[in-house]
Amino acid sequence: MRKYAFGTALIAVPLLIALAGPLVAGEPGPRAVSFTAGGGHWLGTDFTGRDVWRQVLLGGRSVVLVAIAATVLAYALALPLALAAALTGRAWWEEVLLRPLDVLIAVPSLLLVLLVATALEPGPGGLALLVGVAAVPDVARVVHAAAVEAAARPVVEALRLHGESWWRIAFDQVTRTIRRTVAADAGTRLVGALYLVATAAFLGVGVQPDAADWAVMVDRNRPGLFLQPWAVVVPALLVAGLSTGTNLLFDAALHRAGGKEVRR
Amino acid sequence: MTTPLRGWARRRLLLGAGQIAAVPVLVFVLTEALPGDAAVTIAGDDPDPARIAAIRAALRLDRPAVERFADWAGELVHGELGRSLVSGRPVADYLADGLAPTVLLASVTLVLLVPVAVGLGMLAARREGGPLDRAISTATLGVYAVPEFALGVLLTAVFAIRLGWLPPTAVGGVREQPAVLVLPVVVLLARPVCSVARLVRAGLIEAMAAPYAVHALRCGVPPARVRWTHALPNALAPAAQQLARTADWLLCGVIVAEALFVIPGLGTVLLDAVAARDVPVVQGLAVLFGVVTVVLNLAADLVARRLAPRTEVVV
Amino acid sequence: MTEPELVRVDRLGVAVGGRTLVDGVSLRVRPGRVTALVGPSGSGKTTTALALLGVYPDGARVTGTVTGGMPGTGRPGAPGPGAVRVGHVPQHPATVLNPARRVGVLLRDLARVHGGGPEAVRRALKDAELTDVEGVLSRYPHQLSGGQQQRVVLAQALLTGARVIVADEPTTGQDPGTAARVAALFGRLVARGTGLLLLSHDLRTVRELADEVVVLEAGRTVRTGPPADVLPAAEEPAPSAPSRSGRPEPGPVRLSVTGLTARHPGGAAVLHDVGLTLRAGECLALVGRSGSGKTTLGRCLAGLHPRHDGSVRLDGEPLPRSVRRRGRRGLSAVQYVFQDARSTFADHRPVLDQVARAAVRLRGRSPSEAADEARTLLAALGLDPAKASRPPAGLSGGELQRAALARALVVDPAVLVCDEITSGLDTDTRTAILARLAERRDRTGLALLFISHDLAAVGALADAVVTMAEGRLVTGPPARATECQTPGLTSPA
Amino acid sequence: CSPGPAGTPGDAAPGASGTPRRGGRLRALFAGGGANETLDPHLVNLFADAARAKALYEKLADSGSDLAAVPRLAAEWEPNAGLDTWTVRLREAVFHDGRPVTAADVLYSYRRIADPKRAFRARASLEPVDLAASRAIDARTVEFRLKRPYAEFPNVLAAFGAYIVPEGTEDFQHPVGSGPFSFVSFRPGTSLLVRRFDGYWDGAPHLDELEILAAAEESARANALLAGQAEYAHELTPATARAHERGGRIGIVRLRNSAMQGFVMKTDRPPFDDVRVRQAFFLIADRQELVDGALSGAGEIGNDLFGKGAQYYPAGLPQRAQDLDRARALLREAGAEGLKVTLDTSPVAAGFVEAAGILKDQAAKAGVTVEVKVGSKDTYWKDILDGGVFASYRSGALPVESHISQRLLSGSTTNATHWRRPDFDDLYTQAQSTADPAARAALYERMQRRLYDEGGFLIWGFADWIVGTAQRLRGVSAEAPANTLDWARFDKVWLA
Ligand SMILES: Nc1ncnc2c1ncn2[C@@H]1O[C@H](COP(=O)(O)OP(=O)(O)OP(=O)(O)O)[C@@H](O)[C@H]1O
Ligand SMILES: Nc1ncnc2c1ncn2[C@@H]1O[C@H](COP(=O)(O)OP(=O)(O)OP(=O)(O)O)[C@@H](O)[C@H]1O
Ligand SMILES: [Mg+2]
Ligand SMILES: [Mg+2]
Repeated sequence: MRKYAFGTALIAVPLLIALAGPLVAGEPGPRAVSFTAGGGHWLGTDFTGRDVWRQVLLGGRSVVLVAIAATVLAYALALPLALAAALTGRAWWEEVLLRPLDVLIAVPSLLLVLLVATALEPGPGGLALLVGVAAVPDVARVVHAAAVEAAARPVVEALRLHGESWWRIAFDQVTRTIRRTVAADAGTRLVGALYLVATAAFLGVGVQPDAADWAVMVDRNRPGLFLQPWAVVVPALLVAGLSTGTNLLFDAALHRAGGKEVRR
Repeated sequence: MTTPLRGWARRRLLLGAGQIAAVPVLVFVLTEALPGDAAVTIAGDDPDPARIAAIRAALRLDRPAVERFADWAGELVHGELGRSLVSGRPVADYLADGLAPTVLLASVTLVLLVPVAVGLGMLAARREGGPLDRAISTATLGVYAVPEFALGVLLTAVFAIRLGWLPPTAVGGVREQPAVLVLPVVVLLARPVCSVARLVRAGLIEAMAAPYAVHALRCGVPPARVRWTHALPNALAPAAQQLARTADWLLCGVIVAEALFVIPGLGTVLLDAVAARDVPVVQGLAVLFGVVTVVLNLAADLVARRLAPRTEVVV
Repeated sequence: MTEPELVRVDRLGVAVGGRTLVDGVSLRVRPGRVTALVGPSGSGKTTTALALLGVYPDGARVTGTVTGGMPGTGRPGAPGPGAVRVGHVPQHPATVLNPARRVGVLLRDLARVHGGGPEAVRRALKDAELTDVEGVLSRYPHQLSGGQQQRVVLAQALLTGARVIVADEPTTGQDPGTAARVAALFGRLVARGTGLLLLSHDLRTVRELADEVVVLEAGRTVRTGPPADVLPAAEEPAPSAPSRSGRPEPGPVRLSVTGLTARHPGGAAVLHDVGLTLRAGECLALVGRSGSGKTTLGRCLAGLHPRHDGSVRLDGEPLPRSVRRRGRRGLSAVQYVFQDARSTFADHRPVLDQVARAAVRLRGRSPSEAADEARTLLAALGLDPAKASRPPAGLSGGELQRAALARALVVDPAVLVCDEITSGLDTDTRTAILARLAERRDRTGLALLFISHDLAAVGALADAVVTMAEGRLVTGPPARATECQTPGLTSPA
Repeated sequence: CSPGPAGTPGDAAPGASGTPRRGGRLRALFAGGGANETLDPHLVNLFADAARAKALYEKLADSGSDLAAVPRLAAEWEPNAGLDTWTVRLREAVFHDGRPVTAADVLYSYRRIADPKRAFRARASLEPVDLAASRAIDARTVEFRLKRPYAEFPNVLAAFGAYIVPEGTEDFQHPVGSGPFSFVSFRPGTSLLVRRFDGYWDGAPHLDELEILAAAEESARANALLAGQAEYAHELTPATARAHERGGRIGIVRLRNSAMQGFVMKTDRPPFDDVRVRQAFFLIADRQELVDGALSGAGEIGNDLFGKGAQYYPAGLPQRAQDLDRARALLREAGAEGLKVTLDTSPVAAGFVEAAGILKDQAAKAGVTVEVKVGSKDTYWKDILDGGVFASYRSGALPVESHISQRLLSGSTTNATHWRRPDFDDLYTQAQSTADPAARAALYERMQRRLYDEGGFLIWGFADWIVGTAQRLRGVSAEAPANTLDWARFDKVWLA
């Protein structure tokens, strides 16, 4: 399994910290002046004078959970939608499914986030929901674009002729055909979701603006970048490792699955 | 009889008009749903209730929402976008001022994005899982994982402050010193390059493995040509969609980059207008964004259709 | 043998997962000579031929040597130095046509690469019996009929100007007239010094062309030599002529088609006011020139081509135009065997499962029952179920064709439309298949619409023959006249 | 150069020394107000607006660094015995178009501000003045009639936004004022360009030109300054200051006591209607930790009283420090153990969200659960004026009297602590009708003691206002809290 080695290496550290971190974090010490290095804080202090290392230990879980939840949700909604649109023969039905999303796309997402922020005051769960839903139109468009071609292949005709169920056609045949595209898109969305969470946090949606959360840390410790880079660099690296690792693992998995199936 | 394409295009244009109309309505509802109104934001940190009431009266915000929207729509029909509640300047001016820098930034970014992203995607796809593929994927994903803001601050620190090669911000105007565009454009490129390249790569790997590509190679067509003219078209549809979304994002205001580099584009206008609950301006932007989005989506779908011609016979 | 060789294959062995596909096959391709590979379906012809292109099944163990031929995958047996370009007409033309590009694109590219401009393209298409040049160039592969696709691929091979051409069943999919002209074309090519490796079941063509014949069986060479020596001398006996005697009278009208006019999106009508009736236990053969509209008709009946007017009635009940609106009953009542079997099987599932699945869905069988039925059916069609439990890439052309037939029969339909189901089959297998169908017809009153170019098969099975000519039905077998006009592409108004 | 009345500018300011050099263009960066900016001086709201107005216009008086009114366009003022009629004599000053500044202009400007239909910000400050009855005695003398005795009337003349415009001005496309610079060009949300006004009464500026540029993002302001795209950057974060203070590339000027930082407790709502709970919270706050964490150390700790360093500030009162045990005791007495309160905050001002988080932790140590609720920054001030019970609060420098009259009287318009005490109001009225400064000071002291003991303002610190300057920029005063006379005073600076 050599081809998995690289991706695994990248993802190992972040995952370990995310999972085990909270267990070893321990009690918070007294606050110091914000953005200072040294003084018993080996990664310095953050924007409210807390120990960065402790925040790093605590900050993995929410990132991983919210981002994954949001991405999964986005796909749970967008994939069936896009497939339905791609597999339906009737043009109007396709329009009915997809056009409303375009309107959503055209609405400045800033407005949506602000509104949810003020109107609903959601917790992390609600946030994942918001971020996930926000991604639906984009995901749907990308998946649909790939799926229409796959849905027009003779195989699908044959499956229909033999009374195959919609689900099998959609997920076993079409989705399988476009799995690389889906994986590539999902992989990048994951990261996108992460930082939407951070921005939203600052607007008061979801996690607290001073929450221990890698994405939030990167966002909020920015002002101290020159006094105390670790507060930004370390979480950023962890997130990068996490996302890059995930994507490379996807690649590796598909590499094996792939290969030239059609020979002649 | 009309070709299916023309029929499709006509239908989509009609729908598009509907969508463009729908956007301001939705936006209006959202802005109304936001707490507070222009009067409150004008009052700022001196929220004397009497004063707020007076402002509200002066701005004629005390009328029912439906009435205000009707007025606005009525003006729009006569090609009038109305005036800002806060400053009284015509909304058209706001849009015009914001549009220039935004379009400039967006076009430069796109002009670079397409070749770079497609190029990288194709390079990565040459040998799936090969060192080049790994390198490109890791690099692009790594950059993608750094949020715009951190990236911008970092690049500015190095290239503008430490090395002094480039101006760090656009204060004093973009036209005067085109070099200010470099950093913003790089920051704007960072993420789309990754997402588009990844899609191109994915599609191309499939396509290059498909029998028709193998066959073309076997017939002696140069690999490069097979990749570009035979495989790529089959790989492009999703990337095209992603590209459209990117263009949309670029044209509808890139808030972070604008703030970071002091480029007073549409993003800034939107941000301020929403913060000030300056409904006419927000509405004006909504119309503009509606048009942009619909047109871009239409273009992307057109490309997708052309690249999957067999869909015409799907039963 | 002292003549120069373009390609020589010496004691080639190809084995996958311990199973030997090809075992010690040797052959030569010489300039200006035709080497023919014949043998029953699944005997290893394609596998052998692909070796000349340096292509082997995934994870194949290869022994022996191929000298000349295409630089391949670098495995043992991959061609060494002095390799020549090998033009290839694959057995499944559809799969090698780029769905996203017009046919013209690759053709022009080839012309550019191998010298020669638009003229070369034009000539190649003409040679490949595609007269409406512009029409072809500006079309997408899916807008071509099976035979047309095959000829486009042939034209590609011609354009490469390869000194060696591997033609895998190049004339299946073609009507006898076109087939004959394609054969003649090969003759001219060879006369110009090209070396041809011909894989075919069509022994007539082989006799005409071949200088040397290699007969394979189960991957082994059983005979080699000039056709006269190795092939049965006489015209192979046309399968026993149908005798209505001892057969149940055709039952009530099952399928009645009236005023059927079909058009393709954006294109002109391809079927004009077609009408026909099909009785239970009757077999109607549909013949006609390639591109005349047979498949379109078949697809209309199967509900795969909803863009048509006119009525299609099953037992007097109008059938919905589209498969989507045909319920389980409608679907199982009318089944269709696709002309291009290969691209109707999903790449990632064992063929057996896919065949069985049809029974599960349309006859409510339990997966295990369905699997058993599928096995017995496949066996009956001469296809070893063990083979069928591989994904489609692991089956030969003829095997896939039989699997496709099984996939339709397992549903136990009332009406079966067979589109060129014998094109990839050797005489014996074909006879067996036809016997099975006849038996089904007589036992279960299956009504057959038998689309074919294979007049022998038609003669064997059909109670009546209708001819499709430019989208119109003409009763009776094709008159020689229609046969000999240069075949057009679509019916020119 | 004639030093500003409030003492020589910038003793402590880097490079304030040396003899002024004439000429050059100064580019000053502020957090702008976007495309909505106008040049109507009566609409000032943000620091950027104030800086622009200050360059073009002038008030009758302005606040010195101790927030006491300093004469500007007014040469001097004179109350009557009853302190309800004030005679203001204008100095000889001219507008940019050469017209003299007259009593008519003053009255016009004030009436414009006070126009109820317009609801200008400064209207509240002018409320005590009976403008109908006020009149011009001669071209350069105005007599203001007040509705009641008002000893601190000069604060009105110095009120934020009370600028003097030429009589009849309504259009501000090409503003004409009496300030040190005259208008050249204006691009809303981007830049205002002004030129030296040689006729300025207080001595023409050293600079040829001044360009006030807008950059909302702090890092952008800092970078532009570092890269020499600007010579003056207003409102930098403490982090930026610390990062570059020693760098030697830019100068850092800390304007002390510029922004009061605190929390407001609604004194009429549970739990804060119980004085003991308020006192407990006074004792929960570890002020140094707040200053370090939220202001990154850039500020001084507060003593729950407004206006540190200002006139009338009771510096004598003992400094409060955290005392969790007493806090617990008080809460117990108040029967408020295991207290839960929601703290409203918002990213509306620097340090808010941070401070809220820190106080939350401190309160936890005293067994109080503070739940931080981040609200919309656009409507924050209105939301907390009457909503919630506990909220983050800040205020720019103001005279102590203005703070009281605007925020702590029963009739105050922005009384965020709902501090409504008739007896307290009486003290205020009494002070305003007391002519003798010493006696008045005593009254202010009594009021503030009261607030110190049981008020609703938990004032934990005073943030420095941080300004970055290019090395060649001289004469920037460090002794000027934001919004005082010498703050953003570009007529006294020069480029070396
Ligand atoms: N990838 C594979 N793995 C295992 N078996 C294979 C594979 N490909 C082909 N075979 C088997 O090898 C045998 C020869 O296949 P081949 O395609 O060469 O037959 P063929 O002579 O071309 O038959 P046809 O005339 O039907 O095309 C067949 O029985 C087939 O099932
Ligand atoms: N999507 C399409 N658009 C336009 N024309 C099409 C399309 N599909 C098929 N045609 C044309 O319709 C005609 C009938 O095609 P069809 O496949 O029915 O022919 P066929 O009789 O089956 O030929 P063959 O014997 O080669 O299979 C052909 O000339 C073909 O070029
Ligand atoms: Mg074969
Ligand atoms: Mg056909």
